[in-house]
Amino acid sequence: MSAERERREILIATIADLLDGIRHVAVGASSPIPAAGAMLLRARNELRGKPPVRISILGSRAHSFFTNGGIELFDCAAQGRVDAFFLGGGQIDGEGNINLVGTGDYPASQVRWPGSFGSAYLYHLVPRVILFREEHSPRVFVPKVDFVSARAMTPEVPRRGGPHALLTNMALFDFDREAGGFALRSVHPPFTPADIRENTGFAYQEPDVVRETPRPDAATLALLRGRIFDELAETYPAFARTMKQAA
Amino acid sequence: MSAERERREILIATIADLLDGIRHVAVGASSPIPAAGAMLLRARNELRGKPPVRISILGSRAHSFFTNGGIELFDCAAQGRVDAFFLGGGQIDGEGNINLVGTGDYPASQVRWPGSFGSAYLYHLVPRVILFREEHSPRVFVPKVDFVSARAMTPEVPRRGGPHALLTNMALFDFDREAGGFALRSVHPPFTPADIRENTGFAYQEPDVVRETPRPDAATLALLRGRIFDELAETYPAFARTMKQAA
Amino acid sequence: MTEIVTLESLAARVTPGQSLAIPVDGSGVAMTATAALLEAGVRDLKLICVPISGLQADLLIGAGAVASLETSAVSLGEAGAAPRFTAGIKSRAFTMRDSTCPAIYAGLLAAQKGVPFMPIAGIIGSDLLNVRSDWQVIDSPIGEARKVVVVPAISPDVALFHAPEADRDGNVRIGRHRELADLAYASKRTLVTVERIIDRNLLDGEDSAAGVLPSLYVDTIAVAERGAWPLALWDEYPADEAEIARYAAMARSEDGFRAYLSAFLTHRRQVA
Amino acid sequence: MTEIVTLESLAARVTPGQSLAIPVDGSGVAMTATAALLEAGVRDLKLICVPISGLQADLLIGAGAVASLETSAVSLGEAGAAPRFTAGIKSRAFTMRDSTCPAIYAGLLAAQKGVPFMPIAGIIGSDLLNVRSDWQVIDSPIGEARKVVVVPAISPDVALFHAPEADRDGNVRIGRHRELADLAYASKRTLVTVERIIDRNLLDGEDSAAGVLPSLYVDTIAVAERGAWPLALWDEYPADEAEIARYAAMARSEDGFRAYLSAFLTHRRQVA
Repeated sequence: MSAERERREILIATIADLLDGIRHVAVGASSPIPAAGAMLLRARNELRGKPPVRISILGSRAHSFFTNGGIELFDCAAQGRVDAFFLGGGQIDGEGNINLVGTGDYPASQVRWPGSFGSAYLYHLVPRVILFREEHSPRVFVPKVDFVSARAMTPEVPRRGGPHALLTNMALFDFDREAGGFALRSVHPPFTPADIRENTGFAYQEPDVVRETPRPDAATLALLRGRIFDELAETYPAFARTMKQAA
Repeated sequence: MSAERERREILIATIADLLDGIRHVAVGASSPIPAAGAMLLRARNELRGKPPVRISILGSRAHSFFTNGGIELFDCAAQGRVDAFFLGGGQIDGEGNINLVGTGDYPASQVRWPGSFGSAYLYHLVPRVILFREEHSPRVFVPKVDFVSARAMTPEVPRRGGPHALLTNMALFDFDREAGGFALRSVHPPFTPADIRENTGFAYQEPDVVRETPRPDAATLALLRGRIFDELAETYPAFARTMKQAA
Repeated sequence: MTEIVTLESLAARVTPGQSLAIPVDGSGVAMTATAALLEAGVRDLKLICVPISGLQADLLIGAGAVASLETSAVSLGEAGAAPRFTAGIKSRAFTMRDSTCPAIYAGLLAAQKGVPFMPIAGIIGSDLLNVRSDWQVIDSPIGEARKVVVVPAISPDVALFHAPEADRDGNVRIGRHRELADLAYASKRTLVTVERIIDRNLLDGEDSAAGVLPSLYVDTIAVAERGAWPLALWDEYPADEAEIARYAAMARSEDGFRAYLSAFLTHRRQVA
Repeated sequence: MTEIVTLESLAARVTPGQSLAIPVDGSGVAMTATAALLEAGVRDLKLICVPISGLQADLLIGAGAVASLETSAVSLGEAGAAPRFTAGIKSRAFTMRDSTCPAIYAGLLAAQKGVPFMPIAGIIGSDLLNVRSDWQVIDSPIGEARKVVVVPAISPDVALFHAPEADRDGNVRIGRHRELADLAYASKRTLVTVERIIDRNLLDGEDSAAGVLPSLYVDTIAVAERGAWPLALWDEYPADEAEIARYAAMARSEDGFRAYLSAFLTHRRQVA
């Protein structure tokens, strides 16, 4: 369990770093790790006297200041009032396209997932979309998705939104909007660049020397294991309890 | 003052008759006579066990059940949930077009009125638009308006809305959507068909025998001078007071 | 004017072949009314999830009541995939109309405003545009020369949802769940179940009125206590996670689903 | 995050040449802030009335602060025509952009949704289409073949209104006056004056929250007691009809207007 907690803590701290500088981040329902990352950034900014961070957690009463119904998040993104959001995907390809619909021939998919949710829209409108998918395997990271729920690059139309980074259980990639693909930034211990190559079905840029994803420092861990998991408990009681028990 | 009261009572009772059968009528701000007509219909339906009538008076707290801001009346009309509405006009022409903008060359009008308000939209969408203009003169009822704020007939697009009748201080006209013009239905006492011809700048159909607009019967007058003016006082205190004092 | 009737009478207002719009889990899902609909033998529904659904859609699909499904997702959330939805996709039990959340709201908004279509940001590049032949990409007729997606109006025959309370005039408290108003504005008829009917008029007072769907948009109301169970109703009561997990497990097989459904319908009759 | 400042500082946020959106009389018109704007010498405004205006627009026009005016009407209501508006039309003191109420809301809605245009029902046949070259009539790209009017997005630089209260986080109570939210969603910056700042958070509680414009949309707040005077503020206070009638009479002449304006500005300084 301690390894599991450590894995999650690295993800949370990495997300906080990826969000640095934003004013408003929206987090989907059932996303405790992104939510914890956002809360960590908020707490850190507060302690450092940096600008406040607003967090919207969909479906949470305490972390919502929306009063115009289900459309408000989407309108808000269209207005440029949402700086960051998280998307996952049953498949993600090397061009950053994501598939939330299914594999095989549409519509009678071999494997069917829930559906595209708001991805087709938000990918265009939120400047810093963080692709977050814990499972790092060739079946997830494919050369070409079977169905494009949301496309990462559309040179035919102006857009402010798109992928910023891809974070998995094993590694962190940057997305290069110029090149239109991913570049490996760091690998989480104990994995190696070879593990990443083996488990990634798409091509990506790899630097000569690949960094290790930094573990959170002591101050960050203290903040996380105290205040952040307490804050998280309101929305994700089971997750927060597990993390606290492991401590 | 008694003649003035009688004039207004005829208008109010005529409006109630024109509205017969509707479920929801919207009344603009500063329109005590249309509002009183709508209230008279509502009370009469209630007494006769006929279907209830809903009245929206713009700008009134007590007579509004809108909760979605200023757009709701317009959306409501687009949904087919508003059966009747009143429009006036600085000029009204024989084809039922209305001008709320001004006379002479736009934009530097000779006479400038406030503006088109929602007329250009509502005229298309509300089935029973009652044109209500107290002043009956050739400067109001013109052959052709100088500016069409809202057009009565647009064969190039489907529409459910348009003029139903024109009510003035002197007469009541029906609007004939087939013929695209007005037909004199009745003349208010003490006026004559000749008075109407003299004071109307546009051509209209005139039957061989022109009826006199009926005066409200005793039951209607009792209802009007009692309950209706009391109800009206909430929104139009000055108007209701004048009418009660004259009684 | 709004009629206040029994749950059975409310259910009878939905007829086979109609399009039925329902809200997202937790926003006010009329689960007890869904049981009553299934009991009444509703079928051939054109189901429209605003903008996604979970247990409610899965039950209707499993019971064979759905002819076509327009949604941005069907999922049981924490309890995982929606088993009857997944199985129905494989067996092509219904026509699937995949969407994306704001496109469903945009379609409803077009109906609310009486226009045939609504433009919407984003979406370009998505394969949704290939499978939704009713969506178009046009050159913006105004302003900067650019492509814009337009989607058709969605005018459901019936909207169905659950809320904490209504007053005797038929006004319904929706709080900040304005997606319920969006549903009602766009729909030809709106059916609402509520926990309770209250005596005071909800439109009295500025704070109260702000969270009200006026009776003008509400055709039929029935009382159904705990009518969203096993789903949550705002902060009135939480979801019954154990029950939803039980459903998720049982509904993996057709037989398990039948057993669950039968018990679910029996439960409604006992509560009523 | 929302800043809470003095009225003078709030007024300084509006700079010459900006587009300024204001609500209809009675909905929450920031009259005291308007005095502060005029005192600060605001000019060349592109004024957008949502969807009409009265005293506020007439004062700004009379003071020479308006370069262009988009509105569906300007009127003092019971007090009659708006004299400086009428005079300004004759002297072509500003560029007039005549509109119709729902078209102004449609333009704001397009901005709210990040699309370049919005379709709107009706309007066809109106001469407004001749004088508004930025409006178009198109063939509907979807559904039945028919003509539809489309209007461009309206994205005001600044929205300015008055409300009863805000909390310390910058949430503003708007009750059912959702047109104020429409204004804020569409505008780049939103300035709000309030009667009072309260300590409790307006988003706490479903009823209260339903009538709140969240601070996300509110850039700057200042306190201005009786800040809508002489206009009404909801049911907080009625319009001062005598004062408005006095304005209507004085503003018939340029000199009379100058005298009124001077007294109006003095009044603000004395109240402050």
